[in-house]
Amino acid sequence: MSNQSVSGRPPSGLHYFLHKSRKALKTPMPYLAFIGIGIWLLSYFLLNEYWRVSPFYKVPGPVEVVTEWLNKDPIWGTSLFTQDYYINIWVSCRRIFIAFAIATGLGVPLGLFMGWSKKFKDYTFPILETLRPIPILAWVPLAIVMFAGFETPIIYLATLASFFVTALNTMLGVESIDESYFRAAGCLGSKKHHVFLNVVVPGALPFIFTGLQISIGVAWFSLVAAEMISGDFGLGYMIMDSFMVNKYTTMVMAMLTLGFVGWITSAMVRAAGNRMMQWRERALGQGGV
Amino acid sequence: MAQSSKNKKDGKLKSLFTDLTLRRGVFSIVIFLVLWEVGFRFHDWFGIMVPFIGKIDAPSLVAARWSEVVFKPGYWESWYLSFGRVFFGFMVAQLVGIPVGLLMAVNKYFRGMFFPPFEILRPIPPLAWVPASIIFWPTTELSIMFVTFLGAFYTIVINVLGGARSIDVQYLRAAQSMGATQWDLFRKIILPGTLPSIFIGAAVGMGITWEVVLAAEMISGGGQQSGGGLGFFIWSSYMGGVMDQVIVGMISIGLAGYISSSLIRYVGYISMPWKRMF
Amino acid sequence: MNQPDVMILDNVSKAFGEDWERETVVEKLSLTVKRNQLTAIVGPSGCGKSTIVNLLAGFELPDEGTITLDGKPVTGPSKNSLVVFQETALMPWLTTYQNVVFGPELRGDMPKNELKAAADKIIETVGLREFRDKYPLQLSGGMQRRAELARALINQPVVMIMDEPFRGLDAMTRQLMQEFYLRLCEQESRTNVFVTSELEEAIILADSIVVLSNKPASVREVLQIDLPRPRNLDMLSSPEAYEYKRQAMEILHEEAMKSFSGTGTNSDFLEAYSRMG
Amino acid sequence: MSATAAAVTGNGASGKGAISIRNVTKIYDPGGADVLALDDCSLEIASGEVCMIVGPSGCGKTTLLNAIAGFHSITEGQIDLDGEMLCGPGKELATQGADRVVVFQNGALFPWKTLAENVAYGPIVQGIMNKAEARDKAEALLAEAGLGGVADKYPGEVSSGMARRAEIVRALINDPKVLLLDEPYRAMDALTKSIMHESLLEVYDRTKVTIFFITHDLEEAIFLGDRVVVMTTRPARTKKIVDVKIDRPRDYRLLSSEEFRILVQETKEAVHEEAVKAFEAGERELA
Repeated sequence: MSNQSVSGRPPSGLHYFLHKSRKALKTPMPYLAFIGIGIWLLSYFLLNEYWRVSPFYKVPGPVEVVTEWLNKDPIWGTSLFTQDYYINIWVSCRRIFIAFAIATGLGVPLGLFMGWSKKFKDYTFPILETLRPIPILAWVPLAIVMFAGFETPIIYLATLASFFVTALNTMLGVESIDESYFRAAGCLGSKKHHVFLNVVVPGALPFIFTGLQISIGVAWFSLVAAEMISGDFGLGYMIMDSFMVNKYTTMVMAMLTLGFVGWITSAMVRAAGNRMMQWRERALGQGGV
Repeated sequence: MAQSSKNKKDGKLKSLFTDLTLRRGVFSIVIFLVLWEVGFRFHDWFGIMVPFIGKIDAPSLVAARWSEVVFKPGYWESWYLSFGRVFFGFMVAQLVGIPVGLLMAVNKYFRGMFFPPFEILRPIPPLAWVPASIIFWPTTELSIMFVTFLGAFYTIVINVLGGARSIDVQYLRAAQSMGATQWDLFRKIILPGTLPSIFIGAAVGMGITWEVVLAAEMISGGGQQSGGGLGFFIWSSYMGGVMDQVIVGMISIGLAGYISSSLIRYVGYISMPWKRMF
Repeated sequence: MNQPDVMILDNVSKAFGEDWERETVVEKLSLTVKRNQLTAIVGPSGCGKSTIVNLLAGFELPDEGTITLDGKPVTGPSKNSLVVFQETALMPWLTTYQNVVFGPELRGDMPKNELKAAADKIIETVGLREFRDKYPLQLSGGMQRRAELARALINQPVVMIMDEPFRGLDAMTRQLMQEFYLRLCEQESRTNVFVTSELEEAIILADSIVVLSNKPASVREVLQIDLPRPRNLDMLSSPEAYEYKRQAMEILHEEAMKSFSGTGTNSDFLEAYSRMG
Repeated sequence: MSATAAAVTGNGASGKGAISIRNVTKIYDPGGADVLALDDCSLEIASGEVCMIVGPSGCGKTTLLNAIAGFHSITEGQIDLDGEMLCGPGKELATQGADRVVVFQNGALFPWKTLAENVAYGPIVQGIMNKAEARDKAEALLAEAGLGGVADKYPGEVSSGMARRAEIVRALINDPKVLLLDEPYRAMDALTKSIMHESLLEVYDRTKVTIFFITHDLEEAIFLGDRVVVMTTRPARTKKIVDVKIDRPRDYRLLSSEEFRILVQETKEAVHEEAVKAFEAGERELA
């Protein structure tokens, strides 16, 4: 598109990055972001640790949290240098991974078939729709009764949450595929399984990944709740536990860690999506569809 | 003549078809309930325990319990309390979230300053805030409402911001060339143009609000002090070992969520007449 | 106020993009728009026509050169140069009537009852009386375009800029719209700039046709169209019209070819052309 | 018999792809209200003919195409291809097959496959070629159509004109008896269109495949066709059939020639009349 009146060559790699950053530094945006975060931290600090305004001083202040976090010999027993910090992260991540894998493994095929076959949808969708409005947390007692131990109920809850989202989005994804692709596949001589593999699956991918993005979010949401209510180990448990024994600094640490880890996982899902949908990436890069 | 008879035949086929979808749905739900009932009774009848389902009280028991519970004022009080919390948290989130979202959309300095901290805090699930807000707020009631507010707030801001920024620039240009001032643009283009996104955000936010209220009630109200609400209803039934009542609570809260999102859809429907096609 | 040249573009240039891929879209473009005439601007799609529209309407300012409207430089959007957009820009949340009165109501430059009468009259003119209280989504494509015309007309702009207004309509609705627009233009004389990529549309509507070169856009040729008025669509199949069409077509094809000279075969030309579009 | 033989050898010569449409009627039933889309429509298309169907939008021409392709059933009548029944009494819906390939209005190249993968798709799923063979053939055909340089691009990365030509290549690789085109150039501007036309004519001159082309643009129809069939507005019937006796190969200069002008003038009236009817019906429907 832009192969005319080009002056000079497009820079690449590091040069491109440097150019972009130089350009960005000319706009007020990075400074504003800096100021915004600064204001937020400063007011937190002032209200909390400097002036000690009520009720702000009741929660631990930024300096306190950061020093504890980086402390080799933490006052409340948990920091970047202690083992149980990582155990909690690991346990939560493992649960998320299992739940997300099960939910995707069940939800995507179910959604694909619901979107593809009207008959199948007629039979399964009503059950899904009846169960869906029930908040995931309402399942907690049932999950405890149905499954023994700590681990299974927690994973079950996280799975349930992301399963609904994934299945529904996948179904919508299949339904969103333009009829003409099915027709084109038909008149090129496809059998049913060709249509499924070459039209239904790739066509639904954008929706599936939108669904997975949301799904990993709700998985974390439910996991934290479940861990808070009935868990041992995990970041949600860490929050609840340190709250119970008045280790408020550890609690804030756990909250921030949770935010960070959650952000990483959803970035991973996004990256996976972009990799699997090259055709979309490249078309967008062209300013095309 | 031939035409009209064909007419009738096709019309019938059509209604049969729509009925088919309905009938299949009803059929599968009935099957679902029957399987559940049989699964629970299996142990009594044949002496074999069905895993998972066997432990969950059968629909008949649930129905019986429900018909009892509806006459207890405590049940309806739970409804009332939960609705109150949801409504309050949701309303505050709307009142704060919509202006913040709009301000971020129209003023790039405001956006540049406040969007980054907003994005840093957003990945923390609202429930993780429960203990912190219990410490912070003087009463449990306030802390539940705060967490509820937080749950809906992020969704609303993101939707309003996205909605306002995706308004077609042609509307702005058309209005500008007809002499619109900045204030006119905001009032006559950005506000109505964002309305659909506001309602989408509200519907999603409402769902999250219910989740959060329920969890907060189970975590905080379930323990000591205040309490009440459908979450507490479920939790205390569970603690008391009344499993059928737990399921009554679950269904009730599903219903409550459904009712509130229908309400939002209805308000959206009447306030956006241009979205009604024909 | 009454000089014949309403709008004058003098050596206008405009470029977009990052330094290393900065692309000149309009280059040294000079043209004049005559009062009470319909000036059509024709060029292949993607040649920079939309940028020209944005410049005329004041949505963008030129990098170089000047644009004047009635002797005053264009510094931003104003009601004196209104655009009827390519894809409809009727506010979806307003009814036809509300859309039409949008501009005057904003400016408050017309008494209420006068405005109402004027709006109703203009809605009647474009044949939308029955659709006065419908929302844009409830109108057909052709009706939407007419409603948008009405919205522009009521503001009595000095110049009305039509940015491929009938694009996307099917060929037949399009013809009907062209007929309608012809009648409208011939009833009251207005100054019009009509941007299009369809030659026939330009020939039947315009007093003069400005044929653009490929990107970067500049004026290649100005054709005076001397078909008698009132016109009708049948004139398109007259020998004169065919002669105009042949001339313009010749230039456009040559223009397209020229930018790919050296590529040789027909297929290569096709490829290069398609990539450009 | 000879028709099938030709299809197997795939030499693209005439003698295959004759369509016979006899008394076809189609009644749609959206929401219980019957809509008569096709009313007793008959048409014979010779093999190797370029048959252009012109009519206002929504008039039911696409219904006819869908019936031939096997996307929709017909209510009455019969459609034959080379003497074999596609659909008719006892078989309301034609079987979809690669002997009748459609090029769609908005383009239906799979956006998730590159142009070469798109073109290779047909032979692979039909089991005619293995992946490598199909790929080679696809690249050769794309190169022949001037698309060699973009064979590995996704449809979203190329212009609509290129995508549409790749779609025609995707159809031709199957050596179809009939090419069905459903207003493929609708959204393009006049100049791009005229270039697409020349490209399609070039393809036709090479393959002599039967073309069934739906459009509402009369000039397009006359420029491309051997025969132009003007349809009435809904329900669609054949209103007028015009033979276009202009020599091939044709190029864009034809558009401003005298014989072309006269043909347009002769046909215009019929088309315009139907357009006005359709337009008024549309306005009435909305009111």
